[in-house]
Amino acid sequence: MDLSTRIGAVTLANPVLTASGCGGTGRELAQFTDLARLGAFITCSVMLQPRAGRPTPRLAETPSGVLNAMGLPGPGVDAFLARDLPWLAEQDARVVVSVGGNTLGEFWEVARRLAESPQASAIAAVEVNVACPNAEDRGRMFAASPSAAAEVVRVVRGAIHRDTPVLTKLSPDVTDIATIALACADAGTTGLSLINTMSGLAIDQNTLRPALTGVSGGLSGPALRPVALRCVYQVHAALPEMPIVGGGGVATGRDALEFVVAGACAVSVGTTLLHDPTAPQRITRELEEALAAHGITRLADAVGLAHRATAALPPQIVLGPQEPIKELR
Amino acid sequence: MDLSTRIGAVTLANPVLTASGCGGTGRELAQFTDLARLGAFITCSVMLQPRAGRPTPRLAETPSGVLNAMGLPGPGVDAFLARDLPWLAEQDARVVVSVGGNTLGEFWEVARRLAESPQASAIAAVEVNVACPNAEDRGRMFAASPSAAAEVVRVVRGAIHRDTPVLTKLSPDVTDIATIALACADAGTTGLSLINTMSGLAIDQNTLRPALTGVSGGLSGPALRPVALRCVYQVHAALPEMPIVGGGGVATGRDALEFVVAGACAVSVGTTLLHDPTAPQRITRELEEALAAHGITRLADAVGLAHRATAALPPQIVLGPQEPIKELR
Amino acid sequence: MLTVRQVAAYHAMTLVAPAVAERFRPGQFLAVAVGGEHTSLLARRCFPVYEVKSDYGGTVEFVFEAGDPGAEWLASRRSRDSLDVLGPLGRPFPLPRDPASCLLVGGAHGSSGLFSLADALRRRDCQVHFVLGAPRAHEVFGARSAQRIGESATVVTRDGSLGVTGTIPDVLPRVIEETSADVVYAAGPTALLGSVASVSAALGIPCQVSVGEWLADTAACGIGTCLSCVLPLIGDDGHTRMVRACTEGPVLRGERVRWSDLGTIPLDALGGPRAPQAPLEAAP
Amino acid sequence: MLTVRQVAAYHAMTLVAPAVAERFRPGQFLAVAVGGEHTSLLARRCFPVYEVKSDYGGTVEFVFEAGDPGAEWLASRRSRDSLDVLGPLGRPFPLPRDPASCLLVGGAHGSSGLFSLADALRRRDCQVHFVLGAPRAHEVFGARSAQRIGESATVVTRDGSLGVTGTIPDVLPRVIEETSADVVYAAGPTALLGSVASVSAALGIPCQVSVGEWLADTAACGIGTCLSCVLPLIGDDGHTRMVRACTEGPVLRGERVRWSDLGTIPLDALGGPRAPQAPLEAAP
Ligand SMILES: Cc1cc2nc3c(=O)[nH]c(=O)nc-3n(C[C@H](O)[C@H](O)[C@H](O)COP(=O)(O)OP(=O)(O)OC[C@H]3O[C@@H](n4cnc5c(N)ncnc54)[C@H](O)[C@@H]3O)c2cc1C
Ligand SMILES: Cc1cc2nc3c(=O)[nH]c(=O)nc-3n(C[C@H](O)[C@H](O)[C@H](O)COP(=O)(O)OP(=O)(O)OC[C@H]3O[C@@H](n4cnc5c(N)ncnc54)[C@H](O)[C@@H]3O)c2cc1C
Ligand SMILES: Cc1cc2nc3c(=O)[nH]c(=O)nc-3n(C[C@H](O)[C@H](O)[C@H](O)COP(=O)(O)O)c2cc1C
Ligand SMILES: Cc1cc2nc3c(=O)[nH]c(=O)nc-3n(C[C@H](O)[C@H](O)[C@H](O)COP(=O)(O)O)c2cc1C
Ligand code: FES
Ligand code: FES
Repeated sequence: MDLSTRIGAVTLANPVLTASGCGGTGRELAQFTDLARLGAFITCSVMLQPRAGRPTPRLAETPSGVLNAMGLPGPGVDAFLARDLPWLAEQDARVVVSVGGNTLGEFWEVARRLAESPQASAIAAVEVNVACPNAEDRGRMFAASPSAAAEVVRVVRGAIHRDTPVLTKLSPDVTDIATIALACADAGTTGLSLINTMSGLAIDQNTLRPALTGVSGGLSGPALRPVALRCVYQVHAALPEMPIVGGGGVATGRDALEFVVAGACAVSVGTTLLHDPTAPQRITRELEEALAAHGITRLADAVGLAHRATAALPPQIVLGPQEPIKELR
Repeated sequence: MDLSTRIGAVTLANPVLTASGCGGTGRELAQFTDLARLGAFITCSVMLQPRAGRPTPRLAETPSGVLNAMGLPGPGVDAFLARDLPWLAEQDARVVVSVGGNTLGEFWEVARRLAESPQASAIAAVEVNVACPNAEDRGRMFAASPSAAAEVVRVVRGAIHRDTPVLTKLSPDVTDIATIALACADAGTTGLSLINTMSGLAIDQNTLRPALTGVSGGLSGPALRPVALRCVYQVHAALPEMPIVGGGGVATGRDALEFVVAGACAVSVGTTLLHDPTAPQRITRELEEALAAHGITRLADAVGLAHRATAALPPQIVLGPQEPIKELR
Repeated sequence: MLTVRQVAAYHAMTLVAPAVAERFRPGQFLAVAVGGEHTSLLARRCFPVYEVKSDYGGTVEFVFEAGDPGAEWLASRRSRDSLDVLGPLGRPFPLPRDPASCLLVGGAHGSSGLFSLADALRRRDCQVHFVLGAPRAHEVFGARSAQRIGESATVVTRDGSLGVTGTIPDVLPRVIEETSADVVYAAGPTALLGSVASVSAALGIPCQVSVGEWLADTAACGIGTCLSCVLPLIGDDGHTRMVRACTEGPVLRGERVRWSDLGTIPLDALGGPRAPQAPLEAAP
Repeated sequence: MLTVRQVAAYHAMTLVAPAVAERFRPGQFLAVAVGGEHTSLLARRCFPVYEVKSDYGGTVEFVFEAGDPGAEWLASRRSRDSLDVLGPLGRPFPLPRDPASCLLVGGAHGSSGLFSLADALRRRDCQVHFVLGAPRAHEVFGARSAQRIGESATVVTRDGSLGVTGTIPDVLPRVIEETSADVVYAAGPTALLGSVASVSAALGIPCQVSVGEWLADTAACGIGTCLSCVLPLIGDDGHTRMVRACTEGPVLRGERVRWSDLGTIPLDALGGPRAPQAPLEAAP
């Protein structure tokens, strides 16, 4: 079984990645999952400065999902480069660094420090979290507008070494995700990461107030899966050559296969790690089994299969003349 | 306990409604739930012509939700007026008629026939399903654009008797639902119904093709609840006086209370009816208990409570000076 | 819940459910919620009833196949667990007014829905014959009971591991002739039902089919509200309507189902793209 | 799973889990998945371990309160059900190097986490004294065991239905004095821990607290990846950091926790709005 997958100039040994913000620094997960055997480890979104994030409660449980409003906590790019990236590199993990920012300038500065760091060679790819709020546009997220998202892509693309793939991670909270995807493609993104969380709210039954200090939060987990699959399907239809990392509620190898046939060449596992930190290995094995059960020997052959007419076509509206049915009694 | 609630000129005895398309014609549900004891029964979206809908499979199960792409099946407005509405009226059910259309003209014609029917007096309110695809705009749903949604509201409002409340039912699949809500308010809607389903996709594991003949479908059920609550909270914040029927994954009285405190004056129960057709009575009873447990005796007092500072405030970022903590060792 | 036991390739679950047992008529089904109180699986699973008994005030048994997560959850229940079940639901098998020779045709565990019918027919002094089939021996359900109860019982497996080698449609014309069947009742996989219906129709014999597999694959509510389980059926007026397998069925007149149009909306169906646009009165 | 039984107002669940039992050190906790295979509840629930035993290769017992849907699901498990559990997790109670007089303070079922600590302390020839409290008698956990094991055991209930009338902080200074406590260990509701920490600090006695309730209310993964369970803690360098209750805790030095700032980000915390913007090296 050939599970390898390509994103721009980079080839990953398998398509199962950990989603940004869900694998900690890697140290915590490493007790349960061999990081070297992941397709890649996507880091928490790295911001310019250290950030404590929002006060608790910043995570709430919802049916088949969780809501989070963490506030992008993290040590900042310098500490990340000094402490976390070298450790990940030592584990032989392929590292995708997620970058965040509240202004275009912040995105640029983070990307520049990554590119200029002595650790830069340990970075397999960069993921751009455009779901960050834009401080220069009253906190509206960059991902809500094609032009704002594209600007971020241009800035990061310009700062990062040209061989390093740039993945842009889009938000589903838009009227038409394909338009945003097209704008990011024009701006030079190597691939897309679909999708970030979806805006939601939970109420605390005791206080009858929003459960999260952030009031609204991002919904993730299996609840979100149908929406994520739709986004991947829709964007793959619009941009068939664009590498897509699909994710949102991946919990099993069958889920991963669904993302692949919808158009993803890799998948990310996020919320499932909170529930089952050993999941990546299991998902990789199950994906391999599911592909084999369909007689597929190369992952690449399965990418986008749901868009192609196959032998086993689902029922369609019959448009030809009908076989006449006689009334027998 | 006073559970009554007002939408424009109409008062409902309690706030628990069945969601459009989830209670059949009423006849099926009546075996399990006393329709006369519902806040109101919302009908399937009534279209101008009889429609068979889409071929099966048109419903698929997803984690804590279902996806449907029914294709708005129904007997058409004339048969509805001849057969279904009189039957509902006979059961003493308060009836909210959901109207759909693929063009502005169709919306107008359906609304006109309702208003001019001898049965018009049996209509407590009209709900406008603007999530219908607009045949005159390449199938983009009316609800995706403030102006298109507002046009539908104007057309239906103009055709319906002025004392009959018009509820406009919005889709969450937009970048900013508050903008759409404001446009509908300007167009004269009496209230809003929040939310319709969210676009999603499921893959059939056997064929590796989209599970639904409609390719994508609408996600409903508890999976959607955080998104629905966020929409209600957001729109209530923008339009505090606007009556809102909140729904999306309501399964218990606690869920109903969450919608109420987020800003809804009534709730609709949809997917839960598929799972538990006796749910409305239970939810009404549980809501009553939950209100009582919070010492609330009038439903109206709970509407929007989550927006107001209460005694039991959730933790906030402390902005005042900190009590100095001495290092003791 | 009383017991769940393995029967051949299937599981048989017995529930204490007096209200269901009391009102049950052969051909009806149950709609079962799966996954427990905190389940993420919202569609009810629909299963034809195998048997009702008067023990414990009234018990109901049904037979199912593991495979989907919901069925696997059911298979792992233990005695004293409780289940959320609606039933009995749907249109039962119509019974002949006068004694008649009845041929009961069951594919795979579809046959489980035929034994209560056999009892009812025998109480009306009907002759009951069985044809049971499945790909392999262990997928045949109820061969021994059929042999015990039936005037005759023909078993067919594709690989010959039990009874005749072949498929049910291969042997059907011969068995209809040998048993002088006045009416055919069939239950099981949809493709089989289509064949049985067309063989019966060709021989001019009334045929009632129970679309159990269709219900298993498409039903979500079981009570007629969700419109997920529709199939095209020709009404008394000759017009085709999309009807609900759970409510207008699961038992349908075989020749009225437009078998080759399943999974489509026939163009001439009421509300279809080329159908008369005026509403027709409801007819089954 | 071996058993679940009702103990006073709580449930105690025993699991066969040799790998957990073997590595367990007092103060550590379990992260339990709830709702079964098709669950819609994704956050793990975290419970301090009450007791490990060597029966059946190694068993682990923990005590919990029903209330949220996940805990209620746990309470309804039956023997032979299996559970998905991670553990032992988190920082254990540090033990005194030399024999000392130890005061163990438990609120509500928080005391369940103290009995394995008591055993370990007694093996090191420490004196063990208990103070247990709760609003009402049936909410006190382990009073009898404490009386059996401890050199002394003071029980406090708000309504006086068991032991002294009052709250733990009321009696604490007196008990610390009477027992000549060298160190205080506390577990239970967060508000209680804050009081115990400040009384101990005022008397200059080291105090280790296990933030069980905080973990129950905020933890989702239990292993340190989700950052949901953070609280402000003063590090060795005097700077405040948001640390994870599940990983840097659940046992923390009482005087290091910024009790009055729980549920906030103190302005001067690392990464807070008014904190030094340069990254500091990690210190607990
Ligand atoms: C709304 C809804 C949503 C669902 N969603 C899912 C889902 O997301 N994932 C999932 O895995 N399953 C789902 N199921 C169940 C699903 O439709 C199938 O029933 C299930 O997957 C079993 O698949 P299968 O291939 O094993 O069986 P099927 O394809 O149903 O049948 C396998 C064989 O068994 C025989 N058979 C089946 N039923 C009968 C019968 N009643 N009588 C006689 N023979 C029969 C036939 O010979 C058939 O060839 C859903 C069901 C419903 C109603
Ligand atoms: C991520 C996450 C999401 C959750 N989501 C939900 C949800 O959606 N709905 C829901 O109902 N619950 C949820 N829970 C559980 C929830 O946080 C509470 O634990 C639960 O609701 C119990 O509430 P309670 O009021 O009964 O107990 P609490 O408020 O936790 O405590 C009640 C009393 O019990 C005592 N007590 C509690 N814990 C301890 C302890 N460890 N030691 C000693 N005394 C203690 C205290 O005296 C306290 O006053 C979630 C938990 C997590 C981790
Ligand atoms: C606790 C938590 C923290 C997250 N942090 C980040 C983040 O820092 N950057 C980011 O791009 N996405 C973040 N996400 C989103 C995930 O990477 C992922 O896109 C989303 O959760 C959907 O996938 P899932 O359902 O597999 O979790 C976070 C999600 C969770 C649950
Ligand atoms: C099977 C099904 C059919 C539906 N049909 C309609 C419809 O005809 N018109 C409409 O406005 N909404 C329709 N809806 C959407 C529901 O009314 C409701 O807005 C949505 O499902 C979210 O609520 P719920 O989670 O309680 O189901 C339908 C939903 C389902 C599941
Ligand atoms: S299963 Fe819902 S209508 Fe038949
Ligand atoms: S519970 Fe997830 S980090 Fe502590």
